[in-house]
Amino acid sequence: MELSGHKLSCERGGRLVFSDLDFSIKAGEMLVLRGPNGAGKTSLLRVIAGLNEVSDGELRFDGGQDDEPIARYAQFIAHQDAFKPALTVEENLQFWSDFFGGGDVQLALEAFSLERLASFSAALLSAGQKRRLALGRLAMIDRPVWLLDEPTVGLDAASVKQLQTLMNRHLENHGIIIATTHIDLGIKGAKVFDFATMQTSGQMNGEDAG
Amino acid sequence: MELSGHKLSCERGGRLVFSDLDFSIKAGEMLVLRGPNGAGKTSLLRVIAGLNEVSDGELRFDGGQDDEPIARYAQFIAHQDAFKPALTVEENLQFWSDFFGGGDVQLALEAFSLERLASFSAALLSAGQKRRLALGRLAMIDRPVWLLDEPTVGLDAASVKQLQTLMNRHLENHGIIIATTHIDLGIKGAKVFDFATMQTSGQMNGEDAG
Amino acid sequence: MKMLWALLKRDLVLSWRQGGGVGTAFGFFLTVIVLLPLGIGPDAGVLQRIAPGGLWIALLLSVLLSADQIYSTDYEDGSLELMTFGAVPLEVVSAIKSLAHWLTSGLPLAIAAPLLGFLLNLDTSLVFPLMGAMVLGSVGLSFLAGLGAAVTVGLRRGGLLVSLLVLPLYVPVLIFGISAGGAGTAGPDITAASFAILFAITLVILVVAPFGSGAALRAYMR
Amino acid sequence: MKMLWALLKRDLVLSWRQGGGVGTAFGFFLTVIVLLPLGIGPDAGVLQRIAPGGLWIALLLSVLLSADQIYSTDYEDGSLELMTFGAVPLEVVSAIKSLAHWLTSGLPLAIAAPLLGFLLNLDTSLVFPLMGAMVLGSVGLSFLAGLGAAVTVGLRRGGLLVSLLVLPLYVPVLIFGISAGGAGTAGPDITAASFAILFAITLVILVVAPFGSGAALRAYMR
Amino acid sequence: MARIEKFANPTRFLRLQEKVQPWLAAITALLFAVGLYYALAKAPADYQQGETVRIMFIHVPAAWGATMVYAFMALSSAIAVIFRHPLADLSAKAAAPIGAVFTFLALVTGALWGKPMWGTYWVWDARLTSFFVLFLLYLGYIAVWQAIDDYHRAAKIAAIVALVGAVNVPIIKFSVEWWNSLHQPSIMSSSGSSVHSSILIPLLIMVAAYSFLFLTLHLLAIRSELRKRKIHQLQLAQAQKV
Ligand code: HEM
Ligand SMILES: Nc1ncnc2c1ncn2[C@@H]1O[C@H](COP(=O)(O)OP(=O)(O)OP(=O)(O)O)[C@@H](O)[C@H]1O
Ligand SMILES: Nc1ncnc2c1ncn2[C@@H]1O[C@H](COP(=O)(O)OP(=O)(O)OP(=O)(O)O)[C@@H](O)[C@H]1O
Ligand SMILES: [Mg+2]
Ligand SMILES: [Mg+2]
Repeated sequence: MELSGHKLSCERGGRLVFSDLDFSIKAGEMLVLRGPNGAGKTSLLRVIAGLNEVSDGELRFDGGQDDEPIARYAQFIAHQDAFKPALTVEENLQFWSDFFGGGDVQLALEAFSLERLASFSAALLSAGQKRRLALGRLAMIDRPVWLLDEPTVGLDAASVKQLQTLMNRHLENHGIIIATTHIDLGIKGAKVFDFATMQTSGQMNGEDAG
Repeated sequence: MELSGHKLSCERGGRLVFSDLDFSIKAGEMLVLRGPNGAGKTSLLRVIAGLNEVSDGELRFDGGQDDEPIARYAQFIAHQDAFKPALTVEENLQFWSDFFGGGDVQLALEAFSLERLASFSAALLSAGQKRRLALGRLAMIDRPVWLLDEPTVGLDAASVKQLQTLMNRHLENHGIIIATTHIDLGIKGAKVFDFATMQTSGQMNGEDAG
Repeated sequence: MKMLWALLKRDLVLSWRQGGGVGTAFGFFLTVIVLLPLGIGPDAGVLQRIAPGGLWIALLLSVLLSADQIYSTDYEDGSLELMTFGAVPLEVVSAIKSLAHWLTSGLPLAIAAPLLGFLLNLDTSLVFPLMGAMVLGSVGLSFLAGLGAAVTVGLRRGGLLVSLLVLPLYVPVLIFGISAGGAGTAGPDITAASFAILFAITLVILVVAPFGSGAALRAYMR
Repeated sequence: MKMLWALLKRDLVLSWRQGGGVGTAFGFFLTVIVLLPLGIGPDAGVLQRIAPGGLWIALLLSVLLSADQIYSTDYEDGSLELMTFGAVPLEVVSAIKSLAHWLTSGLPLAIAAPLLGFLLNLDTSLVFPLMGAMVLGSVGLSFLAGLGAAVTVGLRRGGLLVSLLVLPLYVPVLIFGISAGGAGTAGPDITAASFAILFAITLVILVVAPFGSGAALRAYMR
Repeated sequence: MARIEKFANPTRFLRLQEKVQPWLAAITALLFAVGLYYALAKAPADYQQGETVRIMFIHVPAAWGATMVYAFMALSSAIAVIFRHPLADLSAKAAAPIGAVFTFLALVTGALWGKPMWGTYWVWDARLTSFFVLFLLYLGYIAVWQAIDDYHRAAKIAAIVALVGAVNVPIIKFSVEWWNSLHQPSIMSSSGSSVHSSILIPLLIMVAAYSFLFLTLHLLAIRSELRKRKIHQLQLAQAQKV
């Protein structure tokens, strides 16, 4: 399995966000996207997910069926949490599990210690609890490519640990992770793509490159 | 000027979020609120701002006029940015400046290097740029008490620096800052209130307390 | 199948929990029916004459009013974007959502409206023909409302624009709906023919609306 | 003063930029006017008879439909919360916002409606009395719509609930508005008296609605 | 296809438009001058309708034009959707306001004509109703462009609106035709000869004048739209650079 972009560019609202972007990532690898605000990190994730159009260049994904878009193999954690305040935590997870063809809600609850909130309405959650609910989808639905947009935002220290465990396990299972962030995600061996230099640099050691 | 709470408790949706909370903070001081997700950090800020009711205990503010609520002396940065996508960056700031009785929009733009985005519609901003726009209000409107809910979320390293400068200046000018956070805000000498122990601990040295 | 059922169930539950769904559509409908005699005057003859038309218009507006909620929250909280990652194409998603809308607002009103006709002195012999025509017609109304909602989902003040876009599309449904309901001086032949045409129009809508909606939703996600 | 003006200006600009504001309210109004004859039949006599009532109902629905947008975006994006930090009390904020709503939807429609009356064969001698009554009445309608919007702002399916809550309050405005517009068989005395009563009702609304709205908004923020 | 591609390339288009613009404007003016002269001064007053018959020379071409422009707009939208041609969106967008004005003109002149002819400004007859709905469709289409900032998104949504509207137009016509009818039958189909050439010829000249007016305004509108987008892009690029 390999996901790569070659001379990608992306236009949003008539403006060129980035151009000539090259990246490549294989099964079991993680790519961290870094760069100043407005550099195009989120845009790149959306381009990969097919939510924005590739305005130039080529995006390749080996490992799926030819006619299916990457989105069918990917999970996307965006800033918006895609949950309904009128449903309970469990109902929300159950819907996404059904919609994506099955997955154990209990796994999602356990992954981020949400068990005791299961019967709460999602409207009553705090900012970080909402984020954990969204991240719970990662544990529940089995897909090889994870696209994470600033996944640690709002999480407390314990939850960040749980997320790291989850990500490490996904990488061990030959998954692919592409994540944007402004702070250290603490995954050893992750490659870093820096929008300031437009280069992928070797490895990150779990230190804050701030 | 002094802001203090004595045996405060807060109920939300019929549940007791926290109780018997004591804190006190004087002009030129900063209080950092820390604690796991759902501990009640945001709720405390909202109680101070008068957005949630004090269900028990006493909240005192010395330094304002007697009959005016703390809100009239405070600025609040919440998770929601309170900006209109249909207005430009500058129009958005101008509105809040007018609404709060004046303030120089240029200051807000400069404080977070938004000058070149001034004529953009706010809908086109990236996550971090939106956050910077919200934080711009701090630079523009002159009020002694700042209530900041996870202010650094989504900011790149350069913007975090700018925010730190702004906060330090505010403290030098005898302002008060209360901020929630999960990561280090990097302000020397800030007091920390930890929701795990319900205690204010002396000083934080700018290290990540995790 | 399970995915579609999950989607339908969710929309039904949501419309039930948020603001009462059926209840409020019903309330709105009632109030229009109350305003009509107030606006027009209590003359029983005039009222009886305009009763079927008045009921149809009230039905139409009630369905329309609830339309802009079909996609708006799903769009705003990112659910629609997330749905593009699933195996169900957006065209099908929008068909299911329109179906849910019909079940929670079009259908109940179509059944209740003729029964409430007595408030406007509706000729009792017209109650059941009217109900038949309304049940059939309201399917089309809900799907058109869904199309209108999809086309305006990204606009903040979409509510009124939906009306402007959708009401012209409602015109044929209204005209054939009324004559299929047996109102006016038309004989039984014309009533039957109108019913057949109403059926054909509904079929056209059932095909066109989901495709239009799917394309519009996709355009908004770019 | 500057604060109030800033608020008013912002709402006017927003309604102009988002979905055309006046334009779409107008479009909706037009469409109701089209549906009426389609539903009721083209008989000029019947139409003329129900014209003033029909125009009032169309005005009412147009104002109502745009109502739930008065606070909803400000509530969702946190602007309303932030406004509690300012020197302007929420009561005044809601008065200004209702005023903006009137300027962008009530007033233009009240002026246009009688002129469009010719589509319903409105008696030409009624055009100006009707316009006067509508301009006055629409102030009340906008403020009541604002009240309804405030009361339902935190509910996702507010749109229909607003209707349900506000339409009963519209009844007095409608009744006196119609007789103040000189329709029906009433003599000039009754018309003048109705106008005076309409004026009184409007004043009451102008006082009550902002207070109610302010209180409701505050309750939702808790 | 390749030819059209070349022809419709924006810069090429601008150059071409610049060249033909004065000619088109001149032809339009000439046709209107001749047509109106014949229509208002030369054509005989109708023995039944008197001088009011002259409204026809404004009304009928405007009504025809309005329908044609909608068809043109829908066709442009279809091309935009199927071939993704860059100028097709613009063409549809530029046509809409012109069509709306034609429609409005036909409505107003028709209403003014209706007063002497039918004793009322407006009746809910089949053709009038469907035409009124056409006006609403134009308004909706224009409102969509106005409401959406992002150009590409607006183009897609507007195309959907135009195409669904196009499906709807015949259905409306057909349905209200069933509903009732009062308006004048078609001149062309009822019989070519029933109308005297002293009326028919100025009428045809007016039709030609309206057509050229459309062509002139349409090309002009596309031009200014292209310019507007260029300015917009330059502004964005500027903002990006600084
Ligand atoms: C507001 C009122 C009116 C509207 C909206 C209207 C609309 C139209 C339309 C849409 C057409 C074009 C029909 C087509 O393309 O086949 C048309 C043609 C025509 N109208 Fe009107 N009309 C109105 C009033 C009148 C009146 C009062 C008269 C005169 C009695 C009149 C006489 C004609 C004639 C002679 C034609 C040409 C017929 C043909 O060849 O199609 N119209 N009108
Ligand atoms: N609108 C609400 N109604 C009722 N309960 C709420 C509401 N919002 C939050 N709560 C509850 O109040 C508690 C405290 O929430 P709060 O948002 O203050 O937490 P927090 O410390 O800010 O957490 P985080 O780190 O996730 O932001 C949580 O347990 C939450 O479930
Ligand atoms: N919907 C949109 N339409 C047009 N332009 C947009 C849109 N969203 C973002 N942009 C622009 O695209 C550029 C890249 O945005 P993007 O969200 O990808 O940045 P980012 O790297 O994720 O930044 P951040 O660190 O702030 O999240 C920004 O300059 C922004 O102004
Ligand atoms: Mg981003
Ligand atoms: Mg919080």
